[in-house]
Amino acid sequence: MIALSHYLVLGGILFALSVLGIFLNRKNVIILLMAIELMLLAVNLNFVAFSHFLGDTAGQIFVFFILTVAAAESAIGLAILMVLFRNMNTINVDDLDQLKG
Amino acid sequence: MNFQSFIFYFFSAILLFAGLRVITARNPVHAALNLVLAFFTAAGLWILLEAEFLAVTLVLVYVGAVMVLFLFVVMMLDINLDKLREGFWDYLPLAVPVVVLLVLEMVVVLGGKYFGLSAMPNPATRPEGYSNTKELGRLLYTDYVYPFEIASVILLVAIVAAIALTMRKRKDTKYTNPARQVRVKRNERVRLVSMRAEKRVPATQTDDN
Amino acid sequence: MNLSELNYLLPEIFLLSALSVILILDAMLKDSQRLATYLLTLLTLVGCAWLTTRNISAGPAVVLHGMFVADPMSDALKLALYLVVTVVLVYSRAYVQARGLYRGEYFVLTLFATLGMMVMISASHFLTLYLGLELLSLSLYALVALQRESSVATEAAMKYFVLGALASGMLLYGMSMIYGVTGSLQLGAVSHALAASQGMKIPLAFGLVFIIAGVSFKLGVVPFHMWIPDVYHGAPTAMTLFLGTAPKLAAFAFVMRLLVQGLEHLVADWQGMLVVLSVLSMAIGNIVAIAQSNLKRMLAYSTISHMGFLLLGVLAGSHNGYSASMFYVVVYALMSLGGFGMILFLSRAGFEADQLEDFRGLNQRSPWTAFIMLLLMFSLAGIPPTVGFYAKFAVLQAVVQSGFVWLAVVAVMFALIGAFYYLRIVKLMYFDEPVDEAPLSTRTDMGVILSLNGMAVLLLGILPQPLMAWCAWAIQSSL
Amino acid sequence: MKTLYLLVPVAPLIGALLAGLFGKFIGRTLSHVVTIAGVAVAFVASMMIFQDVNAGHGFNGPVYTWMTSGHIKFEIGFLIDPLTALMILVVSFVSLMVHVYTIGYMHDDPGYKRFFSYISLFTFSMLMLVMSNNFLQLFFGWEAVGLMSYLLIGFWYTRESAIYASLKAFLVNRVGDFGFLLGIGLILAWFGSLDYATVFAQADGLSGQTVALLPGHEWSLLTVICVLLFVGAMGKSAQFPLHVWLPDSMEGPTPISALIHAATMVTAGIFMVARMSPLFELSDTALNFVMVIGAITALFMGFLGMVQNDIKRVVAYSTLSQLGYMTVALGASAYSVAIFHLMTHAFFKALLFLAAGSVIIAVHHNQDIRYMGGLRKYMPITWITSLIGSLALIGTPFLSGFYSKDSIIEAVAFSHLPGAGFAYFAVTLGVFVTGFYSFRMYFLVFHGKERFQQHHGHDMEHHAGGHNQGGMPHETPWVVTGPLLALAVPSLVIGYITIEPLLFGDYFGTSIYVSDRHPVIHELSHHFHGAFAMALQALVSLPFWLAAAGVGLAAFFYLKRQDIPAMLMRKFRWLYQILERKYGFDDFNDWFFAGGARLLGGGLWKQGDVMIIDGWMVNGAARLVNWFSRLIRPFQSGYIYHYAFAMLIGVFALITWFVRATQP
Amino acid sequence: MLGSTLSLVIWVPIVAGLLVLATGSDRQAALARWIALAGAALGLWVALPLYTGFDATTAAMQFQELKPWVPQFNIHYHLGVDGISMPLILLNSFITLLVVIAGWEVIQKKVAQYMAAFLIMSGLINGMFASLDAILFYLFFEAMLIPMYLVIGVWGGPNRVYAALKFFLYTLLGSLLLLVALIYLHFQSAGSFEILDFHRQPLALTAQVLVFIAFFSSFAVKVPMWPVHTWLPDAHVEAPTGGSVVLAAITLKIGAYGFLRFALPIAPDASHKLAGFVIALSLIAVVYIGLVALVQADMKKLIAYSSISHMGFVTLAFFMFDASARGSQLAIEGGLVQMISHGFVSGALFLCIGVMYDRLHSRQIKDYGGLVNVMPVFASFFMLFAMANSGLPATSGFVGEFMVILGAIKINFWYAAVAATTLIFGAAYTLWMYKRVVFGPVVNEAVKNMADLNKREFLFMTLLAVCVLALGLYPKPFTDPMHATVVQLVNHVAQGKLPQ
Repeated sequence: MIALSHYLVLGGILFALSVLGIFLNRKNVIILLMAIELMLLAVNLNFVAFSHFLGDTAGQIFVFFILTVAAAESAIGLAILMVLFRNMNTINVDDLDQLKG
Repeated sequence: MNFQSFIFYFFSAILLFAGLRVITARNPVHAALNLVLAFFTAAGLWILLEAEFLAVTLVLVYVGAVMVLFLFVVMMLDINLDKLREGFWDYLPLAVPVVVLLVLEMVVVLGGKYFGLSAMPNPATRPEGYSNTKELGRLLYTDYVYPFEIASVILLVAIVAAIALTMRKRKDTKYTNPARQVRVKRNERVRLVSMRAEKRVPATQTDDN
Repeated sequence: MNLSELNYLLPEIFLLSALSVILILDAMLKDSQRLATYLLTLLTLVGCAWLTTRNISAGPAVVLHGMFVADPMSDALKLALYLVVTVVLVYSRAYVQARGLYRGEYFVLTLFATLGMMVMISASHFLTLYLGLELLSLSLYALVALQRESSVATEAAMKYFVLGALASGMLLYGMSMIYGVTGSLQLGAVSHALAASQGMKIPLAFGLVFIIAGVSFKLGVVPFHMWIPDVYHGAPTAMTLFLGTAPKLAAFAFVMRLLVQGLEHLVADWQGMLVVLSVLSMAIGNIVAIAQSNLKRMLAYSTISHMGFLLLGVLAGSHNGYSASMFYVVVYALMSLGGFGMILFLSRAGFEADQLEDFRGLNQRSPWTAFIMLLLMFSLAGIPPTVGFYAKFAVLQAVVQSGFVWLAVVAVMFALIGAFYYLRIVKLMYFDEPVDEAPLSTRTDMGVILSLNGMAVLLLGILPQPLMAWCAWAIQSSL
Repeated sequence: MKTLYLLVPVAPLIGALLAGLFGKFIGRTLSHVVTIAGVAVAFVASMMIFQDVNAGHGFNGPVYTWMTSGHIKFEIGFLIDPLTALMILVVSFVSLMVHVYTIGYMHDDPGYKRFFSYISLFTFSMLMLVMSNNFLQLFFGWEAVGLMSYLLIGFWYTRESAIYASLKAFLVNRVGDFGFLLGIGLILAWFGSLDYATVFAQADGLSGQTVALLPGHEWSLLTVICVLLFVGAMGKSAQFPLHVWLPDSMEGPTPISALIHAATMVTAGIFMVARMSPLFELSDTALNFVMVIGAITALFMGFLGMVQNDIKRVVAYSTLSQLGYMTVALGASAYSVAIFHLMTHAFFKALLFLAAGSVIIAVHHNQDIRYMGGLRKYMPITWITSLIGSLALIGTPFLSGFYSKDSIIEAVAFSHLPGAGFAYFAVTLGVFVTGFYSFRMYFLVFHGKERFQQHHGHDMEHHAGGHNQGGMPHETPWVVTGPLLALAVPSLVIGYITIEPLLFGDYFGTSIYVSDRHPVIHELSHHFHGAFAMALQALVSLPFWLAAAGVGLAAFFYLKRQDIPAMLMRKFRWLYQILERKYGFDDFNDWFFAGGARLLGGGLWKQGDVMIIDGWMVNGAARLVNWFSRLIRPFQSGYIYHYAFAMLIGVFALITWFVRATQP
Repeated sequence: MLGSTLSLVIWVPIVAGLLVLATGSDRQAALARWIALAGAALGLWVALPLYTGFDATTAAMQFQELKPWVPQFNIHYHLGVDGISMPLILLNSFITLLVVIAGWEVIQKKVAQYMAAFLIMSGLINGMFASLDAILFYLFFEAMLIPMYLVIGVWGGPNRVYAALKFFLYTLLGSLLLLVALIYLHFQSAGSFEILDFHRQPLALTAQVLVFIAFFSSFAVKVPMWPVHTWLPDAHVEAPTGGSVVLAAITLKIGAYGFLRFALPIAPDASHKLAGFVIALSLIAVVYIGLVALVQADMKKLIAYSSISHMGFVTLAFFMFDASARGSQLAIEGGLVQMISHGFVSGALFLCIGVMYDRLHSRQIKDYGGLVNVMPVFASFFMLFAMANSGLPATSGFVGEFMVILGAIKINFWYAAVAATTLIFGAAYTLWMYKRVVFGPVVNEAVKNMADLNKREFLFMTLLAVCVLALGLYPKPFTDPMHATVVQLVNHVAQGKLPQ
């Protein structure tokens, strides 16, 4: 049988993968945004799994809201991305280093 | 291995593979498509977890809307793909061990000891006629009406913000005003300017930002 | 659900309604009529304040199926919040006008953010906490990026967004773990479940780490602080002003709700974590601030160190400590308002007074302004008789009371390092000759409020009792 | 009666304050009038007190309570006993003479009023010192006379040599005071009081007390106290090796040299030891120390007098030597003899100094005896009085110096202390030396060729006032010669008159205490058969002939064969060098103490303060923070992925740490 | 008026300072000066009842005022003086008056701010001496740094920034630890911040030692003791004359006062235990600093070092415990007298240097010489103060040193012997400087053109001279009020806090 821990480990690996993606990705901001989506997916997986094993629907409700927020977040993220691209003509992560120190 | 297990491992494998591809794909379009794949497989897993409504929503909202938005933006931006993968491997030796260790820790914590079947047995099967969607709907509009309202506000913010950030009155768009064209006078069209030669142009103040 | 429960939500409802009106109204206004939007916004905040004061809670009231809590702490923080946002708007007006940001979206987004903070402050459920946080964050992302033609601002926004989303993800992951262990998302229920649960310490600690990470990001605590300098620096100063003040109040509430009300039984765990984060914050914040030449950036690092100090009160794990922290955060918001406000005050069209050098010889240009800034700087440094001293004092005594004498010693040592860079500003203002001889702006509304701001720092330093008692009462009767 | 006691010090003080603070308003004449009047009043009062004391009346009581602390009471008060009475008489008399003399000597000096103010103030301080009934006031006076000495030596403040000398005098005195203060401190610590009477009363009881100044070494408390007190006396009375300031102090105006550096202040040390006789008597070690130091001073400072060419310096070395004699007497427990010599010395040495001053005026402020000679024709009074002074100094029988000095020599002979042998040798040989240098000077100044023309105009710009026009030397005005005459009289006769009551009578009574273990005076009295007989006896004694030999040799060298000293000088160049350089004390002090202190100070400052404390610790800490700041600043690289990585690391570290630390 | 003397003493100067500040720009400098003078004079006037109404027979706090202030933390506005603090308040009020007079014409830029800074500082310092509540004390203790920081930084010399910063951070370093210690004591003594409660609070030895270290780090910096003294020469050299005067005359006393008020009575056993350490540092201060002072080329620096050396006496005095752990009353009183005397003398010397600096704009010894020729009156005053600085009897400088040495010798001969070297060093560096500056022929044209004291300068010089002589000739009125308090302190410290 598939236990809760299976789902959790899967979610954990997915989570780690997305963090790794944010870290390793040097060039494309869009991929950062996708990694974030991936991370939220991992979280959602956790919630759904818990919800199922706890027999409690609240977790699913939470996921529902996360999905909503994630959508709004993507919209704003992409909007910022557009503005960024207009300003700098690049979405290269490496070029986002005017602010440092 | 029963069918459920097979489904789980099958989807999990695809999910992880897709996830890996998302972060390693050279082309953002590939990444986006892999993400779509990931969402699909995740939706499959969710069905396995008896969250049908969410699984469907995931596909509809995410794959249907969000990922399309992503692709739309990817296409819209003129990105030089050649340079996008440079430097990817530079930090790999540093990052991978940390992440691997993190995963190991997660496995230890999340593994069978606390969340195995013995600790958390499979829940009892839902009664006949149980509708996940209905249940969610009921909760959403009763207990969770407040968050629901907030979520709507969040979406409103997203709309306002997206418009505020991206909408622009393009200055280079040319259009005519017939009314003015008709009423135009000579003086407005032609202006005679007398210029002295070799006059120094005063240095213009450069604007800060 | 009882409709009368909505009474508790009146300020939020009013704000949202007013916000919608403003949103629509503004779309119809010409640029020259924007003053109406501005005044309406201020009026909205005043209205909220009125509604809140009208209905101050005597004790915690959890309503809306455990989603919302109305307690003295939330009332107190909300009132502080209205005040701070109002002052932010007043301070920012000239600045945003001069930079083409004087648009309806600015006000609307500010109000959205305010609403988000109010939701956070009154949240008693993981979900409302999260949604409030996101409402705030999304508005802030947009606000930072609002100066569209500025590449630094958009860069700041992008960084803020990516890291903020990452932090949200971590927070959610943590919440999911807590949910998994306790089976509940409502803070009270979580607390009950934790009190009863045995043997799940490790998953809880595991989840707690992620929650701490999310909270720390919001506060700007090392090592989750790295967005702060860049975002503070890159954002238009008006946005920095907003970003650096009001959300701290909300973040404090966030910490209180999550850690103290929800996870109070894990105090032993998060106390240890907060000790580490707090010490690191004070160290990194104060030390790196020294090397800064940009005032906004310097204040950003100063924020980091202050948040480290703030955590000291929280980690004391006592009512005394919480009220000390609350006092600290209110005072910090006040000082920070003044600090960033001063940059705005000295800035003018085409000129950002955000370099330390811009403060050179201020005493000769305007003794009063310099004096106000002096008060603010000494307050930030925690030197009596300014209120900054009492903020530090309150926190330190709470820490000592909880037995962390060594931590208090470490904290004061870093405060000493911190004093150095605040003193440097005083030095620039008083000891040096001015380089910039341009006359200061004479906007009376801002001048008066800024003066009041500075005086408040002094007066509260001399008579801190009312505010302290207020904070203590708020905490005492909310927990 | 108390008013009278108070009058003695206060009258000069009032004079000093009037002349000093209001000199501008009251003018020159009135300035010297008030000061002289003040001192005159003091002198008259002193005489009355002297009479009174002779009649057996004494006084010991406070004037006011200076301060209290716990059980300790610090008071200002007077002790009037024979010793005090004698001292105030001597001090006020010499001071009065010097005041009068000053009118002439300082006639043209712009600092006229200031000078009067100073010397009156000095008189006040000195009187306070001798009249004190406790150690606190003693120390007050002690330091106050030191201050006045400092101010007066540096009176001509534009002269580099003068201000150097004054600083040197003060600092060397301070070295002595260092010991003195510690001595007083020990007294307070052990006796619980600073009052003489109280202390002396307990002295016997504490005679067996020892203190461990160094672990494991027990010293007799009284020895330590006495030696420390004597260190103070060494400074004030210019005893070897703290004598170095006195010759230099001759940079001050001559009246000062007479008053302070011959007659009164320098004898304060002698007075003090005599006053402390109840303590010193209990410590043979201390007495022996005193005697040896005195003997060294008496002999070796005399040697130096033989090669000096500055008229005042010759007298100064003679003073050193005579102070050595007094100290030897103290060491031999012959306190009364020391005081006796102190008194006679005050007269004849003041006389010699004032005469020297008179000569200096006459030769236009030149002080080099090589450029004098044959002055007796021009200034007969000065000549005669100088002769009297010199004869008294070398111990010519019947003259005052003879009685006191001879008594000292004999007293030493009776002493049984270990150092007595050396001391006897020193004081006896000293007689010869004294004879030689005194008359060397005398002959060079008053006899022989007139050499003063060779030295015309040289060295004159130093003096601010007149006397600039050359011309033949002539006798000085009456205000100068008057005091000379007035001092010449006691120089001649005072010894003869007073030896009997002072030494062998019971004049001093209880004010001087001599232990039965040191019966020097007692033995002396066995050999004393009247002043006249003593003088006659002396004609066949060794000291007399030694003195005569000294005079004779001086006459031979400086009147007949002037080539011999020059030849000797060439022959024994090394010896001459040693004497010329005063045994190298000044050089050593300059090099070792002054230079060493500055070197050490500079080193501590540069290395300690500037480099280690400021450079490494203070600025180093600041630099460290700064360095660290710059070091970690690049971590804020501006790259999102670094920031994300930091968060990841943070989470990872927290998990690793806390999850592992959590007990399931 | 009854019952609010101390409040008046604190607030009169502060309010006067604010009034002065309100006169604003330099166009109204004259007004600012007169208000400042009036304020300072009034400040001294209201302080006088402290002496005249002082009951010297009791060790209890007098002129007490007690009002709740921050009930949240049980902090009170609790004022009161005893024989230790009362003279210091008077000294401070007096010095403030002098500083106002001394800065009259000398300060030409930002007059109002200058005067206000001093008046406010004066009030704060008075408050600090009068506080019986630890936090109130701390508040005044630190608030005082602000005006001083500005005084050094705004009106100071070329290197003023470094000096001001060093001054501030150095002092802050110590005081922050003090704060932690006070909070710690607060919880030990059942939630009180009353200093007198702290005195009574039993403490274990370890706690005492830690508390003592905190106190020490705070007060040793202020005193300053070797090796945390290096801020002082810098601060002095750079500060304007008034700043130097207040620094030397008052702020240094705060450290010593802190030892008496906090370190000794609160941690008596730790004080015994660590006395050797403090004594060693004090003696190093006397000798080491004496030597360092000798080689200074800058007059202010020289006097600054001399201050350190003199303050070494004070700290030495406080830690003279005999075999039965009893402090020496004589030494402690000597230390107190030394504090007051040093207030007069160092203040006077800095004013002297200020007088010279105003004329020649140099503090280098080598730029002077032969001053006596052109400024005889000044030279006389300077001589008096120089002599007082070298500890000449009949001047105030002697009394304290004398008492301390006498007190010390009872405890250990060598302490006294080392301390007594100041007799030599003090005279050497002071008089050597005096010689080079004042004596000798006029060295250059600049010196030749220097004018003697004007009336204003004569006034403050005379005032100080009178004080110096009065304290030297008749210290009884100064010391009498101290006895009861000091005796009580000595007894308290001797008793200790550990269970026997």
